[in-house]
Amino acid sequence: MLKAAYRIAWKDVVGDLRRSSSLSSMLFFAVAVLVVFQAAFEPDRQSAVKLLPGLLWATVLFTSLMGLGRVFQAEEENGAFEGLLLASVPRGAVFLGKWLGNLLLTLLVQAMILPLTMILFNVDAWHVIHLIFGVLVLGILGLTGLGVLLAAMTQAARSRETLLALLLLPLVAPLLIAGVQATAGVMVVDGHPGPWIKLLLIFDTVYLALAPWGFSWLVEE
Amino acid sequence: MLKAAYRIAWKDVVGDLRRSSSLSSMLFFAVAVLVVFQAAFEPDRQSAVKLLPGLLWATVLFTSLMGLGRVFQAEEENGAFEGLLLASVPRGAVFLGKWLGNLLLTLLVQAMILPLTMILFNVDAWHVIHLIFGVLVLGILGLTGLGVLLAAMTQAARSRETLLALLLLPLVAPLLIAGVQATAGVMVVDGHPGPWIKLLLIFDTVYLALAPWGFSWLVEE
Amino acid sequence: MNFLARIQRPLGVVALLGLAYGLWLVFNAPIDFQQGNSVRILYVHVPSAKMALFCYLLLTISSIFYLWKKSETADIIAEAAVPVGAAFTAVTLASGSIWGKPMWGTWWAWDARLTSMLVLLILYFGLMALRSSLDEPGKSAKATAILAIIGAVDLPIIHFSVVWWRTLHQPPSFGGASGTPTITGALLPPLLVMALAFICLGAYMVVVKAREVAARRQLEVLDLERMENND
Amino acid sequence: MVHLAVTGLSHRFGRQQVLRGLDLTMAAGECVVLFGDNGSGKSTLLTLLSTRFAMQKGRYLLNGLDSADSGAEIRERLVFVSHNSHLYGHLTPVENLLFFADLRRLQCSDELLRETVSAVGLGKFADRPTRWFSAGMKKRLTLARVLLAKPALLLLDEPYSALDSQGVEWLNSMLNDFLAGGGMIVMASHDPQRVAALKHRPKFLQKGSLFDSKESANC
Amino acid sequence: MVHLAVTGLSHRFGRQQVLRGLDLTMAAGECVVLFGDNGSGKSTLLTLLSTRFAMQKGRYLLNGLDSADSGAEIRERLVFVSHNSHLYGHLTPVENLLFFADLRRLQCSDELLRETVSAVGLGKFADRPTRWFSAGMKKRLTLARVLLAKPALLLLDEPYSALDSQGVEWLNSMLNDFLAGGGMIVMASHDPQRVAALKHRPKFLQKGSLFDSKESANC
Ligand code: HEM
Ligand SMILES: Nc1ncnc2c1ncn2[C@@H]1O[C@H](COP(=O)(O)OP(=O)(O)OP(=O)(O)O)[C@@H](O)[C@H]1O
Ligand SMILES: Nc1ncnc2c1ncn2[C@@H]1O[C@H](COP(=O)(O)OP(=O)(O)OP(=O)(O)O)[C@@H](O)[C@H]1O
Ligand SMILES: [Mg+2]
Ligand SMILES: [Mg+2]
Repeated sequence: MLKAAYRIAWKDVVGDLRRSSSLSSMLFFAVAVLVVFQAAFEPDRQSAVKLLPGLLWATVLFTSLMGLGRVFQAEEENGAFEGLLLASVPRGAVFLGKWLGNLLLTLLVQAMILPLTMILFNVDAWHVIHLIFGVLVLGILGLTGLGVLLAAMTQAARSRETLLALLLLPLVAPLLIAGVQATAGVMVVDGHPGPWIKLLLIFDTVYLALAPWGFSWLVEE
Repeated sequence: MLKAAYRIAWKDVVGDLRRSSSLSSMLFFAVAVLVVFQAAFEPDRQSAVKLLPGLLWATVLFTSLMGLGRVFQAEEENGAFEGLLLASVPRGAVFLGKWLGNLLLTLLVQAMILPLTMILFNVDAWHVIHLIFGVLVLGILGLTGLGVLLAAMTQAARSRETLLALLLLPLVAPLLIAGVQATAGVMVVDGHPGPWIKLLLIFDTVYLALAPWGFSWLVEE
Repeated sequence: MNFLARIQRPLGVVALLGLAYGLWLVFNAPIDFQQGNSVRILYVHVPSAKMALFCYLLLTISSIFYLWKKSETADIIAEAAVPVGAAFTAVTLASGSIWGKPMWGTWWAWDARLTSMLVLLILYFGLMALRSSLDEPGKSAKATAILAIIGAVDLPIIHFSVVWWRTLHQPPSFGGASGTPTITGALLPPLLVMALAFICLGAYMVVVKAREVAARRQLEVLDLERMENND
Repeated sequence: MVHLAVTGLSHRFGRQQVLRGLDLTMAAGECVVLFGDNGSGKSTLLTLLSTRFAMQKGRYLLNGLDSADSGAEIRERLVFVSHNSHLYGHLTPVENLLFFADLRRLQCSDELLRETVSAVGLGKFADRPTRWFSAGMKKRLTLARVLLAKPALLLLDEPYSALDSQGVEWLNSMLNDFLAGGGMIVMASHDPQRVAALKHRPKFLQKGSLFDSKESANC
Repeated sequence: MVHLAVTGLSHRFGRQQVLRGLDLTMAAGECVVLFGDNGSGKSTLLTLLSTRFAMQKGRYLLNGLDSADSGAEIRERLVFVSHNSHLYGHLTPVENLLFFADLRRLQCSDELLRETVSAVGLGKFADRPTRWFSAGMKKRLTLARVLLAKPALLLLDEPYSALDSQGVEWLNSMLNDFLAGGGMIVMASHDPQRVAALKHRPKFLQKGSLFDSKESANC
C-alpha cells in the first residue's frame, strides 16, 4: 500500500523534477512572487517584519492551490484517474500518494521562499527561521490534505464545483488565521504562539483524519 | 469574426457561470487572501489606506493567474481546442473570444473584491471607487491579454501552472508597479496618477498588440 | 555550423588572452579615491552587464528571424544565447551585490535597475523552462521565440531605468546626458580591454553552446534513421 | 475538373519524417479511403488537409483555393471528424451544435438543431450534458455536424469506430447521399468490410507515400 | 466450477436506469462478447465488473470473492481496457508500464518492460512521451498491460478499434492464448467479423438485460 502511494507521489514529483529544469523554475517562480510583493507593497524594514507572516501565508495558499489545480491534471488526459482507481490498492493509498506529492511540492517551494523573503526584504529573523518553517509545515499539512480532497471532488463529481469554494473557505480561513498568528508570535521575542500552534495541530488532525475517508467515500460512487 | 469571438466568450462565461468553477475558485482564493492579510496586519485605518493599492493588485494578479490556468480547460476534454482552430474564422478571433471570456470573469471577480476589501479593511474611499475600478480595468486589459497568450503556450506543458506563473509574473511586473502607483495616486487628493496611467496604457497597447499576433503564430503550426 | 566550428578556437584563445591582459591592467590601475579597492569590480561588472543585455538582443533578433524565415540555425543560436545570457546576468547581479555592500551599505535594494535586471534573470530561466517542458516537437521553438520577443520590453527598461527613475545605481558613464564623465582616463584602457575580452568570451560561449545544441539535434536524426533502417 | 490536388506534401514532427512527397488528386463526388499501419500517418494527412497545421512542404488546392493563402476559406468548405470528438462536456448536444454552427457562421434555428440531434438518434438526450455520453453517442453527435455544415470536402478519421450496426448503416447511406451530391470524402479506416458499402478508391499509405494497392506498397 | 457470477445487477445514473436485474455466469477459459446498441450499457456493465463503481443492486462474485467486501482483491485479478487509455501523456511507454506495474505491485525488470513494449510493436517509440502517439499506438500500449499483469479476468471495451489488420491478428492470437490458459474475457464490441476468430459466447444487451440471441432480445 505504501509502495503504491509512494509510486503515485513519485510520478507526480520526481517524475516532474527529474525532467527539465523544474527545480530551478520553482526557485525562480518563488523569486518572481517576491518581486511582485515588493512591487505591490514596497515595504520598508519595519513594515517588512509586520508583513512577513501575511506574505508567507499568502504564498502558501497560492502555491498550494496552484498545485492543487494540477494535482489531478495528469490524470485528466486519458481518463487516467479511472486507471488509478482500478489499482488493487485501497483508495486511501491513492489519496495518500496524491497528498504526498502535493505536500512535497508545496514544502519545496516554501523552503525556497522563506529564506529568499528574508534576504530580499531584509528581515532579520534568522535565529527563528526553523520555528517559522515549522509553523508553515504544520499549516501546510492540513491545507494540502483538505485541498487534495476538494480537488478530487471537483474532478470526479458533476456539479460539486461550487461546493469546493463554499466548503473550503470556512474550513481554511481559521487555519490560515491560526498560521499567521503563530508565525507572528514566533517572530517576536515576547510572542505567545502556543495556543495558535495548538489550534493548528487540532486542524491538522481533523483534516488529515477526515480527508482520506472523504476521498474513499467520494470515489466509491 | 466578431460573432465567433463573442460565441467563444459566451461559451466560456456562461458555461463557467453555470458550473461556476473558475469563478468560484477565483473568488474563493481572493477572499482567502484578504482574510490572511487582515489577520496578518490587523491594519489600522491609516496603514490600511497605504496597503490597499498593493493588496488590490496582488489579488488581481494572483486571482487572474488562477483563472488563466483554466482558460483552455474546457478545450482540453475532447481535443476541442483543435475544433476551435478548425473554425473558418481567423485565429485572431479565437484569441479574441478567449480573451474576452477571461477578461469578463476577471472583471466580475474584481468588481466583487473591490468593495469587499474596502469594507474589510475599513478604507473610506467610496467616492473614488469608480476611479480605482477604472485603473484596475486598465491593468486587467493588458494582464489578461498577455495571460491568455501564455496560457495557450503552456497548455501542453508539464507542471503548467508553475510555468505560467514563472513566465507571466516577470513580464507583468512593470504593469503591476504602474497599476499600484496609479491606484495610490487616485486615492489621495493631491496624487499624480497621470504618468502612471499613461504607462499602463502603453503596456496595454504593447501587450494587446503583441498577444493576438503571437497567438496566431503559435497555433499556425 | 562549419563557420562556427572554425571560429570557435580562435575566439577562445583571444578571450583568454584578453582576459589575462585585462586583469593585469586592472590590478595595475590606480585606485579610486572614494571607492578604494572595490572599484576593481567595475571591470567585471560593467562588461558582463553589457553582455547580459547583448545576449538578449541576439536572442530577440534570432527569434524574429526564426519566426520569419523558419531558419533552424536561428533557432539554434536562440537556444544557445539563453544560458549564456543567464550566466552573464547572474555574474552582473553577483558582482553588483558585492560592490553594493561597500558602496551602498546593502547587498540588495529594490531600485529600478536592480529589479529589472532580476526580472531579466527570471525571464532567462523562464525561457529555458518553457523550452524544456514543451515536448511537442516544433512547438517549443516557436513558443520560446514568441516569448523572447515579448520579453524584449525589459531591455529598454533596464537600460534607461537610471534615466527615467531616480535610482541608487550609477547613471551611464559613456556619453551620459549629464556629460560628466565619471570614469577617469586612467580607468578607461583596462575597461576597454576587459570589454573586448568579454565580447570574445560571450561569443565563444555562444558558439560552444550552439554547436552542442546542433550536435544533439543531429544525433536525434541519426537515432531515428537507425531505428527506421532496423525495420 | 480536379477539385482537390495535393502535390509533394511532406511533413515531419520534430525529427520524425511522417509524410514524404505525397500526391493526391480527386474529382467531385469521389471518395478516397486511406489504409495503412498504425502510425503510418493517416491522421496526420487528414489533419494537413484540414489546414489545422500549416504545410511544411508541398502544395494543396481545394476548389482552386490555395492553402498557403486561403486557409480560412478552405476550412469553411470542409468538415473534419477526427479521433477527438471536439465536444464540450458541459454543453448539451444542441448547445454543442449551436456553438459549431456559430463558429462557421451558419444560421441555424433551434428547431433545425433539434431535428439534427434526432436524426442521429440522440433525440432523447438533446438536453443532457455530453460528458457522460457513451462512446457511440459521442461519435453520432460528432457526425451530426456534417448534416449541418453541408461541406464540399469531408475528412473522416475512422468514422465507423464505436458505432453500432444501425449507426454504420445510417452513416453509409448518409455518405452515399453526400457523394451523390458532388461532395468529396477522404477517410482513414482499418475496416475494409464496412467501407465496402461505399463506392470508393482505396489508397495505401506506407513510408510516407500513397500507393494504389497493397502490393505496390510493399515493394 | 463457476468463476464469475453476477446476479440481479441493476444500475442507474441519476434517473436513467441503465441495467435492470442482469445475470451472467462464466466458467474459466470462457469468452463472452457483449453486443448492443450505442448507449445500451455495455461499458457501464464492464465498469461495474471492474468494481470501479460500487454496485447499487445485485451481487458479483469473482473466483469466490464478493465485490461487496473484497473490491481490492478483485481488482488485483483483472485488467480493464476501457475506452480511455489511462496513459500519462508526459511519460514514455516504458514509464507508463512501470507505473502500472507498481500500482499492481508487480516486479518488472526494465528489460521485461522493454520487451513488452516491443511485443506490441512500439519498440521504436519506447522512449518518447505518449502524448503524440497515434490512436492505434496508444491502443497497443494499453493492451500491453495485459501481457504484464496476467490477470484472471480481462475486461475489454471495443479492443479492436484503431488497430490495424496486423494488430487485430496479434490481439486475437494473444486472446486465444489467454483463454487457453484458463483466463476469462468479457468484451464489448460492435464488430462480429473480428470477434469471429475467437471462440466466444455472444450476448446481446438490450433494455438493461442480457439475451442469448438477437431475436430473443427484440421480442
Ligand atoms: C545587484 C546590483 C547591480 C545590478 C543588477 C547592476 C546592473 C547593471 C547593469 C544592467 C548595467 C548596464 C546598463 C546598460 O548598459 O544599460 C550596469 C552598469 C554599471 N553599473 Fe551596475 N548594477 C549593480 C550594482 C552596481 C554598483 C553597486 C555599482 C557601483 C557603485 C554599479 C556601477 C555601475 C556602473 C559604473 C555601470 C556602467 C554605467 C553605464 O555604462 O551605464 N553597479 N549595472
Ligand atoms: N502532434 C504530433 N507531434 C509529434 N508526433 C506526432 C504528432 N502527431 C503524430 N505524430 C507521430 O506521427 C506518426 C503518425 O501518426 P498518425 O496519427 O498520423 O498515424 P495514423 O496513421 O493515424 O495511425 P493510426 O492508425 O494508429 O491512427 C506517429 O508516429 C506519431 O507518433
Ligand atoms: N458516468 C455516467 N453518468 C451518467 N450517465 C452515464 C454515465 N456513464 C454512462 N451513462 C449513460 O448510460 C448509458 C449507457 O452508457 P454506456 O457507455 O454503458 O453505453 P455503451 O453500451 O457502452 O455504448 P457504446 O456502444 O456507445 O459504447 C448512456 O445513455 C450514457 O449516457
Ligand atoms: Mg489515426
Ligand atoms: Mg461503450
